[in-house]
Amino acid sequence: MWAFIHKLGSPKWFYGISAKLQPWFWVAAALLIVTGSLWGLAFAPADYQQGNSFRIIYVHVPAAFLAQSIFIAMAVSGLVFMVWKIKVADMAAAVMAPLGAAMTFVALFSGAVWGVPTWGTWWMWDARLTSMLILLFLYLGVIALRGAFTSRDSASRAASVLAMVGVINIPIIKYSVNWWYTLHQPASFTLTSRPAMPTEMWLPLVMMVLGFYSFFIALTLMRTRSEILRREANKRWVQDLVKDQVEEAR
Amino acid sequence: MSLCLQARQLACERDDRWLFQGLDLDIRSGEIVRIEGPNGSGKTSLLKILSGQLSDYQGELFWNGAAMKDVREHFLANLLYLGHAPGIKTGLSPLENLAWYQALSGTSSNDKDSEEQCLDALESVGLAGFEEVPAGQLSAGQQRRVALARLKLTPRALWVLDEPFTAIDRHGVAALEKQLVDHAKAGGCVLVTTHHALTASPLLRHIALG
Amino acid sequence: MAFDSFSEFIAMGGHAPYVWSAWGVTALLLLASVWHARAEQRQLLKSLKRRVRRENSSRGNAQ
Amino acid sequence: MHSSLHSSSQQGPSEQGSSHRSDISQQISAVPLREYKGGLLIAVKATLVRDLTLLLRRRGEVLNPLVFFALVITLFPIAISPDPELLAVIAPGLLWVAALLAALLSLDSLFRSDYDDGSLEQLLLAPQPLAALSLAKVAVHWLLTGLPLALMAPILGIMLALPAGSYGVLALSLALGTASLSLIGAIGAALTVGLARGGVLLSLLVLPLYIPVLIFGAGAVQAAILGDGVGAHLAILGALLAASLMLAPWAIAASLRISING
Repeated sequence: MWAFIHKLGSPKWFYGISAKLQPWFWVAAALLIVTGSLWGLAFAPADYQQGNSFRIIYVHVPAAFLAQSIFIAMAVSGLVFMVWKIKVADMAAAVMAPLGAAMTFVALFSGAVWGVPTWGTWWMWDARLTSMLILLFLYLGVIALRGAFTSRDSASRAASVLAMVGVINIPIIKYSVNWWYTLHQPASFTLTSRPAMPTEMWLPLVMMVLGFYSFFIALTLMRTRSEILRREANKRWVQDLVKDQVEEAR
Repeated sequence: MSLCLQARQLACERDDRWLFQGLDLDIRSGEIVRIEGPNGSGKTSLLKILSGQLSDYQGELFWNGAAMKDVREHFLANLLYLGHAPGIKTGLSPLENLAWYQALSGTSSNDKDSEEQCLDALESVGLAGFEEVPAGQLSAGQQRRVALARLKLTPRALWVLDEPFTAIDRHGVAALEKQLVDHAKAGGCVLVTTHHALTASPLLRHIALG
Repeated sequence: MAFDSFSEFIAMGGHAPYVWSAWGVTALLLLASVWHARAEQRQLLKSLKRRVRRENSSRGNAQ
Repeated sequence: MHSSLHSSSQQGPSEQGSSHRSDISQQISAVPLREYKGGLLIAVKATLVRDLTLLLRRRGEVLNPLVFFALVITLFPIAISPDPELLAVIAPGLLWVAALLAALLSLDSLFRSDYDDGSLEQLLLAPQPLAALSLAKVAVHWLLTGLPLALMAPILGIMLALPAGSYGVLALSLALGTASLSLIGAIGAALTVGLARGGVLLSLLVLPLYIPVLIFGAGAVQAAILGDGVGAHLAILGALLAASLMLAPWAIAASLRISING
């Protein structure tokens, strides 16, 4: 177990294994997202209440899932980095944050746009949207904190601590916002909770969710590889690797 | 009962730059160890590692033969560290400043004895008569002396001093140097960085970085 | 197929602006992040290779 | 417990380099090593006394958040309307938001001066657990910021035509809530203390984490106005405080260690 963790922690090993894994996730992401999109946009039946505006669900829900999952992944990476001092975990956490913020923004934007035909307004202090907005601020905080330190080692630790504090707070925030919302808007219509969606409606949704997750993994692997090269540029193995590539090019 | 702080294959990397690597150290009772090196060679980082403040290092630290992480409390109870900044609150009087340090070392700040000890310590660094003056009204050198009064106030075996001679006048420097030698002679141990030339002594040892 | 013609598909039953803008922004952000990751990787490798070549040539001069 | 340390233990590295000192080692007697005696209560009490003394000598720092609180509350009737009925509706929220911002304002200085003059380093080197010592500092912050804000809020409530019957709940919810705010905020203050311009960043980090406290705090006052039971709100505020009390000190300690080496 211990040896495995440290092997996983070696940037060189990770660089090699991620090169093998990466294509599979890209293919899975492309297949799932393209099929899910076509199905969701063109073939799934329109909602009896909301009509075709319901098709926004196929981007809103996967983005919202990912927004929350990425924050958890970031906090777990931070924990792994702090406890076992595995630098790859921190590199992954660093590249996850902007994607998480982007996904939170997508969830917010699609939610707001969806609100126009549904509620007749661009913004509604709906529990789900409000939680998303707070999550966006949490992401921005982590990114800003990481950027504020001159020493990268300190930045990594500080961002890890903040991500862990944030992840403990996310369920509390969600719970309290839900509570607040039901208090002020009793029994109102929420965007995505609906009884018994027919199969041809939820199956593309599942595909989109899985596709978004594959995309997240693929992109994180790719950007972590870049981050490894950037941080380990002075290490022997990186220089040998680059030398080999230069030789091949001749 | 002698003390001994050991480091094995100590290495410190800050932002992909090795400050030092493969450092082996044995620091024992009766020694004054001076860490030397140019600016930015990691003197302060080494002192921070050896005083248990910085955990971001590779290698092993041993305190009296036991791994540092197992005996951290015992180590800290025998350590006195003075950093670049004197750690003196300008809003408090020298007496109040020392009382807080005394309480951190586990002695009550209320009883009469401990106040007496604080007064003695301040007198020994030439600050008699300044006990109740807000430290903000003292000069930089006087504030440094308040910090140095802790050397007498809380007897600790291991002193780790980062540039202790800063802002001290010539008379004070001589007294401090004598204090370091006396401490080593009494079986204590001093770890010091300084730009000031220390008088040669059989107890003095140099470690060069960078 | 939920639509009878392509123009109906584009119109989205009158909800076109909402559906297409939400999907558009999502697609844009996904593609932009891929593009950014690729550009980042290329630029990094380019600068690393340039460094290796420079070291090679300087070593060649010295010999 | 530590007695085994003094005999040369086998797990330590081999004895070397001692021969060159054998000539002087005969002259020196050994300085006694001290055992760690604990003394946590003494250290915590001394830290409380020290921080209270320091802040009470600089009264401006204690008064500024209170003046800020009053000022912000004055701005709202001017900006919105002097109509007492309208003000009464928004008063609970206004009072809570203004108090929260006032508490936030004073957070940046929580560790700043200790960081600047080097006493934070010394605090980290105390043999006592850092979490407990930083908790003492946070307690002083609440005592001189949160508690006065809570006591002052009812007076400002009168000016906002806050309905009768909710004044006690306002003060109580603020007293409970600001304690959580001090604890959570101290994490942010500890993370940003090493940064030259950490003030704005601090609010960005901390404000999202304040939202649950704000919801239940302002909710308690509103429930009191509506005549509903406030027990649930206050209980949740208490639960939030208990959770912060358990978790925040560790996060503060970890953050301080990061900042001191930044």
